[in-house]
Amino acid sequence: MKFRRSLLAFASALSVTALIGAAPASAASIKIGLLEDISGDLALLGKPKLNGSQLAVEEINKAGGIMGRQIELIHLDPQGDNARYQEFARRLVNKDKVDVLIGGITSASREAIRPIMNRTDTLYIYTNQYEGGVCDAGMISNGAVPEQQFSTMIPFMVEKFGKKVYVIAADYNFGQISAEWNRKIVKDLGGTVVGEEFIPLGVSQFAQTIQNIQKAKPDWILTINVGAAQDSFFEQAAAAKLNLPMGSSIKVMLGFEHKRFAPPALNKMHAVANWFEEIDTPEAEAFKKRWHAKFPNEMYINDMGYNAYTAVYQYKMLVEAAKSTKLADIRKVIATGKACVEAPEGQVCIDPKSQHTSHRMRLIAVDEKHAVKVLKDYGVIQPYWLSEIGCDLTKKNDKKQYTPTDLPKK
Amino acid sequence: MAEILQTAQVSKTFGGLAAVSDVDISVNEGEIHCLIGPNGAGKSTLFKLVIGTYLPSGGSISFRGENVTQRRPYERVKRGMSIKMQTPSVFKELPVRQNIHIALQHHIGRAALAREEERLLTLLELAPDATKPAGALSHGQQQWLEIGMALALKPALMLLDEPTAGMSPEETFRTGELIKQLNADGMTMLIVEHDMAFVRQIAQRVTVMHFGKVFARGAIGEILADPRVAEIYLGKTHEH
Amino acid sequence: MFKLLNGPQTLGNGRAFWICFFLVLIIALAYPFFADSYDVGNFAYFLIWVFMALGLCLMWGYGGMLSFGQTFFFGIAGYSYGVLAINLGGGGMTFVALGLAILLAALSALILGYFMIWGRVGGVFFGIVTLSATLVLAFFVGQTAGPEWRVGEARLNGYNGMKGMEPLNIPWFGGESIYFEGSSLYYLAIALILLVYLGLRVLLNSRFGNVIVAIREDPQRAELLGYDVRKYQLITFVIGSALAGLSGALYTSWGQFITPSSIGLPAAAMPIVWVAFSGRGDITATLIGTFLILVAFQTITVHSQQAALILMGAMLLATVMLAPQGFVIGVARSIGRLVKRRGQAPG
Amino acid sequence: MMGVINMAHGEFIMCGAYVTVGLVHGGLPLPLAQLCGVIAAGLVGVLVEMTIVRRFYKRPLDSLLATWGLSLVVTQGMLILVGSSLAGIGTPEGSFKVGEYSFSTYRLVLFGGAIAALAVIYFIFMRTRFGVHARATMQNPQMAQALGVKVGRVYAISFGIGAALAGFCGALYAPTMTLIPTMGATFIVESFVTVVVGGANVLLGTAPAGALLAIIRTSLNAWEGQIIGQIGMLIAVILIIRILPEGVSGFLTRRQR
Repeated sequence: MKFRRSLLAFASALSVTALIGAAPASAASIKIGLLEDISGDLALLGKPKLNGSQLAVEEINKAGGIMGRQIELIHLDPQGDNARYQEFARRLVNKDKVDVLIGGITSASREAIRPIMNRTDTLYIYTNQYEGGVCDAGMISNGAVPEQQFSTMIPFMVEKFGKKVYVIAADYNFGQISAEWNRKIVKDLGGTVVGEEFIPLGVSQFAQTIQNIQKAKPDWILTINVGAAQDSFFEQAAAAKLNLPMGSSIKVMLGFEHKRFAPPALNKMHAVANWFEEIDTPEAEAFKKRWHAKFPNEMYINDMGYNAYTAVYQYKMLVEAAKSTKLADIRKVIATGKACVEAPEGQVCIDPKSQHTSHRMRLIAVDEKHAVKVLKDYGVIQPYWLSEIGCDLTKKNDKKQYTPTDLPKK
Repeated sequence: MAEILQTAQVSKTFGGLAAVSDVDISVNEGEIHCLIGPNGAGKSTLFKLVIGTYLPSGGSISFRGENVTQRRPYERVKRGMSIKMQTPSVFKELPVRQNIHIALQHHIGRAALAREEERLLTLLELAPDATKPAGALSHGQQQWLEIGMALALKPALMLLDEPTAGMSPEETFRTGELIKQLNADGMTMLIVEHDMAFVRQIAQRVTVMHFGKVFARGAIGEILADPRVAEIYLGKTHEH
Repeated sequence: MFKLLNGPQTLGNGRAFWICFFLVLIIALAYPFFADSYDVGNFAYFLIWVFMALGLCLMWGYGGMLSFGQTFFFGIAGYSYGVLAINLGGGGMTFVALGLAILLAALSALILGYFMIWGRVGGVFFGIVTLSATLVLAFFVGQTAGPEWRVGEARLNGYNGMKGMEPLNIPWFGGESIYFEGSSLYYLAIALILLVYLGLRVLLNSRFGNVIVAIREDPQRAELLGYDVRKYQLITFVIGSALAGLSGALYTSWGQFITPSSIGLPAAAMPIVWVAFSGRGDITATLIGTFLILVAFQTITVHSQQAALILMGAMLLATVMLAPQGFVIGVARSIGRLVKRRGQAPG
Repeated sequence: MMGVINMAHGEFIMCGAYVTVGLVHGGLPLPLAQLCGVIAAGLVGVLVEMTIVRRFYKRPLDSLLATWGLSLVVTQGMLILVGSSLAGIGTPEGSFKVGEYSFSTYRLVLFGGAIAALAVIYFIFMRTRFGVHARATMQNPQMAQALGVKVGRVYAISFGIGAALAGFCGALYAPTMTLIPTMGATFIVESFVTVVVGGANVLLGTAPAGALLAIIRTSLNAWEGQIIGQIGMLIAVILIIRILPEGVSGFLTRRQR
């Protein structure tokens, strides 16, 4: 009986989505195309992103839309498959003729989308914190980047815990480039990387790694392991009483490991973030209340979901200032350097040279009961690295991704 | 008469067991040569050595004057051997006609192929069943089909391993007549057989194997008259 | 030559079949004139994958060799196309890159195939070895993120994928280039499909086709009819794998992008799913079925959000349980039966 | 073992783990919850055998498709019904030291669990009436049927035991891992490969093969890092297939003769 009812519900849900899909979009609406995984391995992270976008769209539409035009959100689920990202990016741009494309989780999905967007004049907004370095005029990045996260956290860790660091990183571009950043910063501080271990995605057994760490005797560990399988490291390390301080650019505010694991697995974890649910400013509190009212089952509002929310407001600001949805007009607004919005974390602005976003960064630490404390407030930090190495999108569109060991040719 | 096939001290051991040891046989062009002997005498093993699915542990095999000891089976077939295995092995899921076709296409051009196909199907009395999958034929028919496939290769020497196994007496007799007819048209044949009545029907020369060795050889009359042969067959050959 | 288009190895030999065939072809050729340009490009994209399925159908359905490694050759050709197109420069050289990429895929098939077939690897193990090969390649490419992994100008770029190659294009009069995207890619794909499909029909109904089905049925018997089984198996494997290579190179050209996830596990299982769903016994069924399943999966994913994977799974389950020879062959057989019954009714 | 390639095996692991964690959240003590997890996985296994797998004996490739379809349905179904992740339950306390390394006590439990499972399997298949029936059925179903063995039931129970083992694995690992619906997939390559290398016999094949591969992999991990470990393992598989076509069990049984 119950089964049947859920089948019915399922069928009606199907027909509703079909109806929505078929409903003619009013000529006046602004179409936002959204690509977020809500199936597959990354559904855990994709769902809050979808929720964030939906919340922002609902709020803006209630308040009268963008320049009086309602927003129509078209979401497709690429199921974590890069080929699907490409298919759907094309579909959204060419068939649904969206005005802006938002989304993508992994760097690979972003790189899958970029070549397609480069052949159109539609804006693309990437809403994750990532390894940094993309210099592309067609893309805005609104997540935090290494100069906002590593250049703040690593000096703190070195000063507080010591100069010997051990790195465990996911063995793909994000982990490897993040490790490059760490190497450079630690070296500048006079510290040493006593061990670096790259772990293939999907690995979930860490006995050997834990022994290696014990042998190397580091002062602290940089954990940039990725994905649910690799997160098993924390419980296994806690069970082996490793008990070392840890730092990361993705733990706590992104993966909310302190909510998913039983204490004290995440004890002594440190991270620098533009958003985490424990921020308690009035703006943040109001935002959290709205979110939980709409999505009461959400375990944690992570920074990705928050960024996805903010991205829609940033887009609204850009279109209203440009009085146009055309990429060229929007880029004129960005070039003024005054493309700012008041977000729940505080004011965020888009940097004209790199089209990345400034953030107010805070250093947080997790205690043995998994409570999160703010240890330090860095204030607003600009995304300065790309412009330092010579990326200037106001003059030249490189369409490339740079890393500390792969700099633009002078 | 020219020898078409000759084995010289061919042996095959499995583990420590000698299945065939130091066997010399020769087959003359144009004859029907029967290989007989009790179960386990090594007849089928010898056949596999001749066609090449086993490589001998010692000795050599020559065919049409060429040493083929180390040749792979398909190379021996290309040089003019063909075989019908002990248990019928036809392409069970393919139609009867295609079975013949696959064997024929080897050396016959497209133009003549259809005619030859019909001729063989008629000869083998399989024409009415030509579109059936080979696996649907009766056991006896499958044997005939396999003989037909071996024949389709236009071989210089046909090796038939128990061509009448599982056949009714009537089918066995007709198979014997078919073999005699083919021989009359010039085909050389080496045949392993149990059924002594059948051997008597067709054989010209006979080699008897026992415990992996050649036990006796000679014209069919001599062999049948040899009391030692009768002995190893435990009286089986004493017909009246 | 044309006689060989029909024969025992392919379904659909009657006049009715060829009339349908030409009708479908005409509709396909006319399609871009009345369809949305996006849909045309999307169809072209589906067609790109069909080559890989046809190759697998040849190896598995006809030759009895289940290769789990179509993505291995897909990846080799896909990455080769990228590396070559970047290094040779764009323009007409992209077609040289396409040709060389397929050649490289065929060459690696020759080596891997030689190793397996001469090593008497058969049955399930054939699948396992090819699967291992494709996984090894995926792991290997996945860890090439560093700048040291470059071939000439082309960076492999690890898990994030290689990009920056030009799509297939030829210089045209007046300095303009024709880029194979959208409808021009569609026509290129249709032309290639036509070529490959008819070519495979001829191949399968020829001497060669007879031999490979014979080998599938009973390799020993085939050898005893005088065929060098290993050689025929190797040729089949190389042709099938080269077709996967064609898919790979076209895919890279289509998206100007390729990642190791096109080589790794879920991707490696897809061709098998398509071919098994369609009916591995026949190339026409594989052609139609693969196209249909690609369209269906995409449509489901677009319209049903989170339920998509459930629907796809249920579809697979239902197919294997209700139509064991494959969906398309099952449907074709029942149509055939229906037509026959009609034909007999008056008589 | 039964001519079926089960792509949904990982989902039994997930089943065991989810039931365990769910019950611990519901207030049950861990060992009891683990037992329930094993039983649940076993029962689901029997159910799956009777409704789906039963039709696919001797059609291994179709079984691959069917179970893959099943795995998609189950994984995504769990995602929708239960959500994208379950909160963890923490690894039981306790650790011990060997030289300068400290290990979690729970690892010993894992090790002991694996040995115990092998012992139970050995007992069931070698010492019970059911075991005799099962082995007879695997070797020659027609003959077993003729001798009065209820072949269908034997298959269902054997499959259920396989599923229960997977569930056991999930239940044991549950406290040390993040639970997500796709967790089964992380095991699939390894278990697939282990079975292939091992050959048809669980005790003589799979266990030594598992040990062999684990040794190859761990030593390569320690030596050159995880990626080489993974590649090395796959290359070892290719070589083993080349050298021992019947798998490790074929090799060992030949030795015995």
